[in-house]
Amino acid sequence: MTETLTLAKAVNAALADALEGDDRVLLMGEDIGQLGGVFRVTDGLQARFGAQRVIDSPLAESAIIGTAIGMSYRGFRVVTEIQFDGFIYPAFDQIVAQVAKLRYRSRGRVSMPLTIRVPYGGAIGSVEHHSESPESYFAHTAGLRVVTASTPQEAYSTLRAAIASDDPVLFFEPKGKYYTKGEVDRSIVRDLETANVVASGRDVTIAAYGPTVETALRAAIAAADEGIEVEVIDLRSISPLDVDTVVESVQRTGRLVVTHEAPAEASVSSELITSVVERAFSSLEAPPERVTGYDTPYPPSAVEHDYLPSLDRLLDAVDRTLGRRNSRTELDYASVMGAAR
Amino acid sequence: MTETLTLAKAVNAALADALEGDDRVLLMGEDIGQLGGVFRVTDGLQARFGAQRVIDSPLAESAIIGTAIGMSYRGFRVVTEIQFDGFIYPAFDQIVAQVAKLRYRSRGRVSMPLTIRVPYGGAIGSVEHHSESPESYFAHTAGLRVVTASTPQEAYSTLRAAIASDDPVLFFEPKGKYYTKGEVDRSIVRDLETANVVASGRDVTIAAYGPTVETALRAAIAAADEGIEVEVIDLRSISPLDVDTVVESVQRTGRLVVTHEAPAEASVSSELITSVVERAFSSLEAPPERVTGYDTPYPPSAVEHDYLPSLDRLLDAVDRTLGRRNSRTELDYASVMGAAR
Amino acid sequence: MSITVPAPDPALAAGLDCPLRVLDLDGTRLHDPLLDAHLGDIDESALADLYLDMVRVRRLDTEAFALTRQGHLVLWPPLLGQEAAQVGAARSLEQRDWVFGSYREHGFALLRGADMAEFARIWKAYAHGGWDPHEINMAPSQIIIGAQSLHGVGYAMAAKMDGSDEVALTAFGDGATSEGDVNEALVWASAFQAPVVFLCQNNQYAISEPVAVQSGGLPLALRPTGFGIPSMRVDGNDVLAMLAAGRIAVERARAGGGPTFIEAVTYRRGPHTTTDDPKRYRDEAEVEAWVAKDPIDRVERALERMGVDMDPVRAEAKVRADRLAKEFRAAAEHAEPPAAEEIFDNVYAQPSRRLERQRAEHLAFVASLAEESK
Amino acid sequence: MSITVPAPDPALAAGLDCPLRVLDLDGTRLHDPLLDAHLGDIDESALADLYLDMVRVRRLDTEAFALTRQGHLVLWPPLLGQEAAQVGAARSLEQRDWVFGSYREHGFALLRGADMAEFARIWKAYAHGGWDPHEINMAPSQIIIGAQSLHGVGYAMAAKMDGSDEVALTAFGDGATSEGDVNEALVWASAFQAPVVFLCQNNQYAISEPVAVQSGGLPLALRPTGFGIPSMRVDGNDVLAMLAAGRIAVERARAGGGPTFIEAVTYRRGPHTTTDDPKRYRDEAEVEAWVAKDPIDRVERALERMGVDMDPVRAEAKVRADRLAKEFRAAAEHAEPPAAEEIFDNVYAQPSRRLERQRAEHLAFVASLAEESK
Ligand SMILES: Cc1ncc(C[n+]2csc(CCOP(=O)(O)OP(=O)(O)O)c2C)c(N)n1
Ligand SMILES: Cc1ncc(C[n+]2csc(CCOP(=O)(O)OP(=O)(O)O)c2C)c(N)n1
Ligand SMILES: [Mg+2]
Ligand SMILES: [Mg+2]
Repeated sequence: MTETLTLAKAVNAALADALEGDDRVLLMGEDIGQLGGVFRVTDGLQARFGAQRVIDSPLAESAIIGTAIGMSYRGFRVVTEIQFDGFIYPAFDQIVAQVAKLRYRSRGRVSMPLTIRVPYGGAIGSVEHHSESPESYFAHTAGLRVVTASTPQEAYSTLRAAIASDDPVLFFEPKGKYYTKGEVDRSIVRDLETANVVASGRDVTIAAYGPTVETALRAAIAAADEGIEVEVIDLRSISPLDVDTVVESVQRTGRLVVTHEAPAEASVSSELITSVVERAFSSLEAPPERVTGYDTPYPPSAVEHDYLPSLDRLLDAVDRTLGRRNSRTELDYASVMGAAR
Repeated sequence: MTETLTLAKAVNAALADALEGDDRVLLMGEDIGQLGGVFRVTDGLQARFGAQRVIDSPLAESAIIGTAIGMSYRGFRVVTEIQFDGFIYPAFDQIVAQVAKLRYRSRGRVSMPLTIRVPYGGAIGSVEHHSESPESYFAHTAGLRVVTASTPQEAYSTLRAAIASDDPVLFFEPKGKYYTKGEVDRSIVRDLETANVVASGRDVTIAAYGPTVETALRAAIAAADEGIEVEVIDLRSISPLDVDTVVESVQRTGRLVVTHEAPAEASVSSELITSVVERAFSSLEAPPERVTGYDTPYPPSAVEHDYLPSLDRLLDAVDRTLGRRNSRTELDYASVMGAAR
Repeated sequence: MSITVPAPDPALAAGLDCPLRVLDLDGTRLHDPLLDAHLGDIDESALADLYLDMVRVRRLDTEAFALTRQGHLVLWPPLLGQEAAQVGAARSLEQRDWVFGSYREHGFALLRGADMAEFARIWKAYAHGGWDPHEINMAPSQIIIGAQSLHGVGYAMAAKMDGSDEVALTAFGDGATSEGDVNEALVWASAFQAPVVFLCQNNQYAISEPVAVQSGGLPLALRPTGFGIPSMRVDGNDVLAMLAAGRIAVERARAGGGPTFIEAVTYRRGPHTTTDDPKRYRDEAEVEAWVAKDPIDRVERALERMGVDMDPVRAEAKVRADRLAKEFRAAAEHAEPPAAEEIFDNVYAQPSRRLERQRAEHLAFVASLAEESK
Repeated sequence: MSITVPAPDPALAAGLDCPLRVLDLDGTRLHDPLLDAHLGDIDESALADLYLDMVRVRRLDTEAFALTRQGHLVLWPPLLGQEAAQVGAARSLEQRDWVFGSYREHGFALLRGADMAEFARIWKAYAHGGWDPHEINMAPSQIIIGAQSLHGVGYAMAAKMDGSDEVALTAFGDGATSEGDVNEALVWASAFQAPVVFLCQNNQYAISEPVAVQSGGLPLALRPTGFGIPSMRVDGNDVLAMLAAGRIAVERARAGGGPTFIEAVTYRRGPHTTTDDPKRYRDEAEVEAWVAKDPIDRVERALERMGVDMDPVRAEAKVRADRLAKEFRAAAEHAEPPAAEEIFDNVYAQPSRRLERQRAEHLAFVASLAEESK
C-alpha cells in the first residue's frame, strides 16, 4: 500500500512506526514535543507516545548526544534531533570522540544504536547557520554512518533502517525538500550502504545526494534534449560511499560529475572522485568535475542561488566532461588571479 | 645566524620572539605556564613574560577559543594551545562557527588574528585520544588557515607567520617530531600558502606534510637505490593547499602519492588528489595513490605502526604508480570481501 | 583544609524570592534599598528619556515585524515585551563599553547607534552582519545560542589586562543557560574576576519550551551563585530596576569587583520569530497577563504620577518613533542586494589562490549564462 | 511572578565551610549527625573490609606504577592518596548500579570486578577498553575530560524511565568542573531529577594547575547548589565519610529524590601520570602534609582504637594485596598484544565494504613484506 506524503511527513511516519514497533525507541531534542519541531516533522508524536518517549530537551546539543549515549548503555535506541545543521557543532566532541568510537573502544561490547537527525542544506532563504551542509565532517569520522534521502520514500525507508541499525547513524534531512511530495510504501526496506541509479545513461554519470538529486535529474532531462545521456546516481549513503556502483557506472560513461551543497575542500566529493580515480582511472575519459558550494562560509541567502549547485552549473560541468564549449573554455586563470598573488 | 634546535624548542623560540616583538601577543592554554606545557614547548615563557601574557587557563577548550575571540576584538593576538589533537573537539563550534566566520560575517570589519596550536599525530606510543590527526576537519572549514611544519626551521618560521597573520591559523605541531633537531635561522620568513619541494625527482611525486615528510624523504632515498627518482613536496599549508606546486611537479612526473597520518575518507589527500586530477588529468600516467591512516578510529598504539604510513607502505605505493610489482598485484578483492557482503 | 565561603551578602543574590522592582504596575515608585542607591539622578526628564527609548525600540520592532509580514524582511525575532530589559541595561553602559548579544538584541543595537540601513540588511538576508562592531562597540548579533557569552568574558579579560575600566555586557536568553558555553563563561568570569555583566533575559520561553524545561523550575539567578558570581533577579519589565541593576553590575565591574549576573524576568509577547506559531504551545491568557505588565505603560503611569504632562512627551515620542520607522522601512524596502561576487569576499584577510580561482570560475560561469540568454 | 526557592536545608549544601569528616586523623570517631545516620551498620568488621579494599586498591596502584617504570605499561595515572574517596563511594553502590568514570578510577574498576588481565591491556596500549562494561556495570574509562558525566546522567534518566531504582554514579576531577559537559550534566540532572551521583574527586590539581585556577578559590561543592542540586563537601581521605555521603546520595537517588553532588576533598600524591614531573609545580612539603592525612593509616588507627588486633588484619590485607599485585603483574608482563588486523574490527556493527577493502589491502601488504624478507 502506498500513500502520498511530503518528505517531512514521511520522516514523521518513520518515527511514528519506529516508536510504535519498539518501545526502546525514544525521541529527544529541542522543541520536538509540544511544538512538533520547528518544521513540524515530529508533529503529533508527543501527544501520541507521551512526553517520556518524545522528550523536549534543554537547550544543549552536547548534552542531547551525551545523555543519549548513556541511554544507549541501557538499551534504548535514541533518535535525537539537532534543530538545524549549523547547531551540531557544540555536540561535535560527543559525536566524533564518543558515539563514533564506543564500539571500537569497547571492542564490540558497547553498541551505540543512536540516530542523529539533522535537517540540512540551503535554498530556504533563511539567516546564518540555518542552511549548512556539515556532512563531510562526519564522513571523515570513522565509526559513523552518514546517510541522507532525496525523496519521501527514501526518507521513510532509510530512517527506519537507521533506527534499526546497531551502528550510530547521522541522518541528514534535506530541509529544502521537506514539502516535496511523493509516494511512500512503508513496506520497502532499504539498507544503509547502497546507492540507487535513478536515471540511466551512457554519456556522463552524475553522482548526487539529498537535495541535489532532483537538480541532477533535471540536468539529465535537459541534457537529453541535446542528445546527451546522463546517468544519475543517488548516493544515499554519504559514508561509507557505495563506490562500487559509481565505478560500475563510470566504467560505462567514462565521465563523472559529483554534486553536493557542501563546500568542496576535503569533502564528500573529493572523496568520491579520489576513490573513483583510484579504481576506474583507465575508464575515465575526462577529469571528474565537482559542482558544490564554494569554499566560503554559507553566504547571505540573498545570494545563495549563486552559491548552490544549480541546473545550469551542472549542465556546464557535464559540458566540461564532454569537452563541449563551457564557461571555462576561454577562462584565463593567470590574468584574473591578481589578488591572490 | 643559525642555531641547532629541536622542533619543540623552535616552537618555543617562535613564541618567545613573538611575545617579545609585540605586546599584543598573548599565550593561553592548559598547563602552559608554570609547567611549561606537557611537552615543555612553552617552558620558561611564563617566567619570562609573566602570568598575564602566558595564561594558565581553566580546563575548557570551548572557553579557551571563545575568550580568545573576545580578546581579538580588543586587538590582542592570542596564541592558544590545545593540549592534544584529541581534545580539540569541545572547541569545534567556537572554531568553525565563530573563529572561521567572523571576518565573513562582519564583512571584513572584525579580524581574528588567532593562532591555535595543536600538537598532533601518532607514533608516540600513547593512549587513546593522544595521537590523532584532525586537520581534515579544519581543511573543510572555509575561513581557517591550516598549516603544519616538518622541521625546526619550518616550525619556527611558519609559526611566526601564523601569529603575524590577520587570518585565524591552526598550527599543527607534529608531536612525534618534537625532539628532532635541525638548524634554525630566525631571519627566514615564510608565508602560509606555499609548498616546498624538498627533494627533486622526475619519476614520482610524493606530497606529504608534517610528520610524513621525513618518511617521504626516506622513501626517496630508498627508491633512488632502485633507480627511481622521487620528488618530495612538503605541503606546509594543509588549507589552502598549494595545488600549483603539486600540479607543476605532476606535470613532470605523471605520478602522485599523497601521504598523511589522518584517515583517508574525505580528507586532505582526497582533496589534493581531486584537485590535481582536475588540473593535471592529462599529465597523469597512473592513478594517484594514498598512503594514510586507515578509516578506523586511531588504534591502540601497540599496533599504531601498522596503522600509520610507513616507509614500506610508501614504497609500495610508489611501485603501484609505476606499475611495478606491489602488494596488490595479486590481490583479489572479490574473494576477500566476504564479511561486507 | 577549611575554606571559608564569603558570607551570603543579600546583595549578592538579590531577588531570588521575588524579582527586584521599583516601579509598580500602576506606576507607583516602590522603594528598594539596593536599587534606589543607584537611581538618585533619575528625575522626570531622565525617566522620560527612558520612555522615549522604549517607545522607539518598540516601534522599530513592530515596524520590522510588519515589514516581514509584508515580505520585505525574511525573518524577524520580535522583542515585544522586552523593551525595558534591554533599554534599562543598555543605558547602564557607557558607549566605550562593549556588548555581545544574541539575535534579539535590537534594543541594544538601536541605542548604541547601529546604522539602520545596515541593520535592515541582516533581516533581508542581504548580510550576516549589520553594523560596524568597532564603531558602536557591539559584536555582530549571534545566532549560535550562548557562544557570545565567552566572547564577552574574553573581551572583559582583555580590558582588564589593558588596565582599562571598560566593561563588557553579554546578553542571552533563558534557554542559553543550558549550553556549556554559558556555563564555561561563568567559570572563567569567576576565575579571572572579569569585568563582565551577564544579562539573561528570561522571556519565559526558548522557542516553544517554557523555562522550566531548562531549570526544573528554579530561578535562573540561582545558577551564578554556585560559581561565586553575585546575582540579581530583576523585574525585567521595570526599566528603572533594570537600569539600577545594570549600574550596580557595571560599577562593580569597573571598580575591579568582577562579574555580575542579572536575570531579567520578562516575557516574549510575540512569536519566537515571524515563522513561529506560539499558539501551539501557550495560551492567549498567559500573554494577556503579561500585557498588563507592559513596560512602557508602566513608565507612562509613573511619569503621570510625577505630574508630568504626557501629551508633549507622547507627541515627541511619536515623532521620533515615526521618523525611525520611516528610516527603517526605507532601508528595508530600498536596500541594495549584495552582488553575488561578494560570496568570495572577506573569507580571508589575505586572499587565497584557491578561492580566487573559484571566484574567476564563478564569474566566467555567470558571464556564460548572460551570453547564452542573449 | 514570585518563585519560591526551597529553604536552604543544611543537608543540601553540607560541609562548605569545612569538609564533612567522621574519622579524625588520629582515628578518633567524630560525630556528624548527617553522616552518622548512614553508618549504623559499620562495625569493626565492616570497617576492616573497607581497610582491605583500600589496601588492595593502593597495592594495585603502586604495582602498576612500578610496572610502568619498568617498561611493562606505557602510562599510569596513579590514584595514590585517593583510595578512600573511591572505595567509600564505590561501596555505597550496589553492583546493579552503573559507574561512569575517568582514567583514574582504578579503585572503582577493581571493586566492581574488572578483569585484571583485560584492565592491564589498556595501560599497555594494547586496547582502548579494559573490561566488559555490561559485566561490571561500569563504562570504559574516559580520557576526554568530563564527557562521561553526560553519559552517567543519560543512564540515570533511562533507569528512571524504566521505573528501576538503579542509580548511576559519574566520577570526574576538579579540573573537569570547568568543562561545558559537566555543567550541562548538572543542568540535565536537575531538570530531569535524574537518579545520579556526581562524584568530584578534588585532588587539588588538574595536571599542574591548582584547583584555584578553575574555581577562583571557591569550594567546588558550591557549584551544584546554583543548579538546585544538593551537595556535600566531604573529607575525601575519610573512607567512612565518603561511604556515608555516597549512601545519602544513592538513597536519595533510589527514592526518587534526584541528583546529588559530592566533592571529595583529597590529594593526588603522585604525579599526574608517570610522564609528569610534579616538582615543576608543587613543593614536597605540600605532599608531606597530605601524607599525614593518609586515608589508610587513619582507618588502621580507628580500628586499633576500636580494640581490633591489627596484626591478622594487616596480614590478611597483605596476602590479598600480594595476590592481586601478582595477578596484575602477570597480566602486564604476559598480555598478548593485539593482532594488527584488529585495527579493522569493531568499527561498525555491520562491516563496511570500504573498510573490508582496506583490511584486505593491509593484509596483502603485510604478506608482501613477509615475502620480501624471506
Ligand atoms: C546552538 C544552537 N542550538 C539551537 C538553536 C536554535 N534556536 C534558536 S533560538 C532558540 C531558543 C533560544 O531561547 P533563549 O535562549 O531563551 O532566547 P530567546 O529566543 O527566548 O530570546 C533555539 C533553540 C540555535 N540557534 N543555536
Ligand atoms: C577535553 C580534554 N582536555 C584536556 C585533556 C588533557 N588532560 C588530561 S587529564 C587533565 C587534567 C584533569 O584534571 P582533573 O579533572 O582534576 O582530574 P585528575 O587528573 O586530577 O584526576 C587534562 C587537562 C583531556 N584529557 N581532555
Ligand atoms: Mg527565552
Ligand atoms: Mg584533579
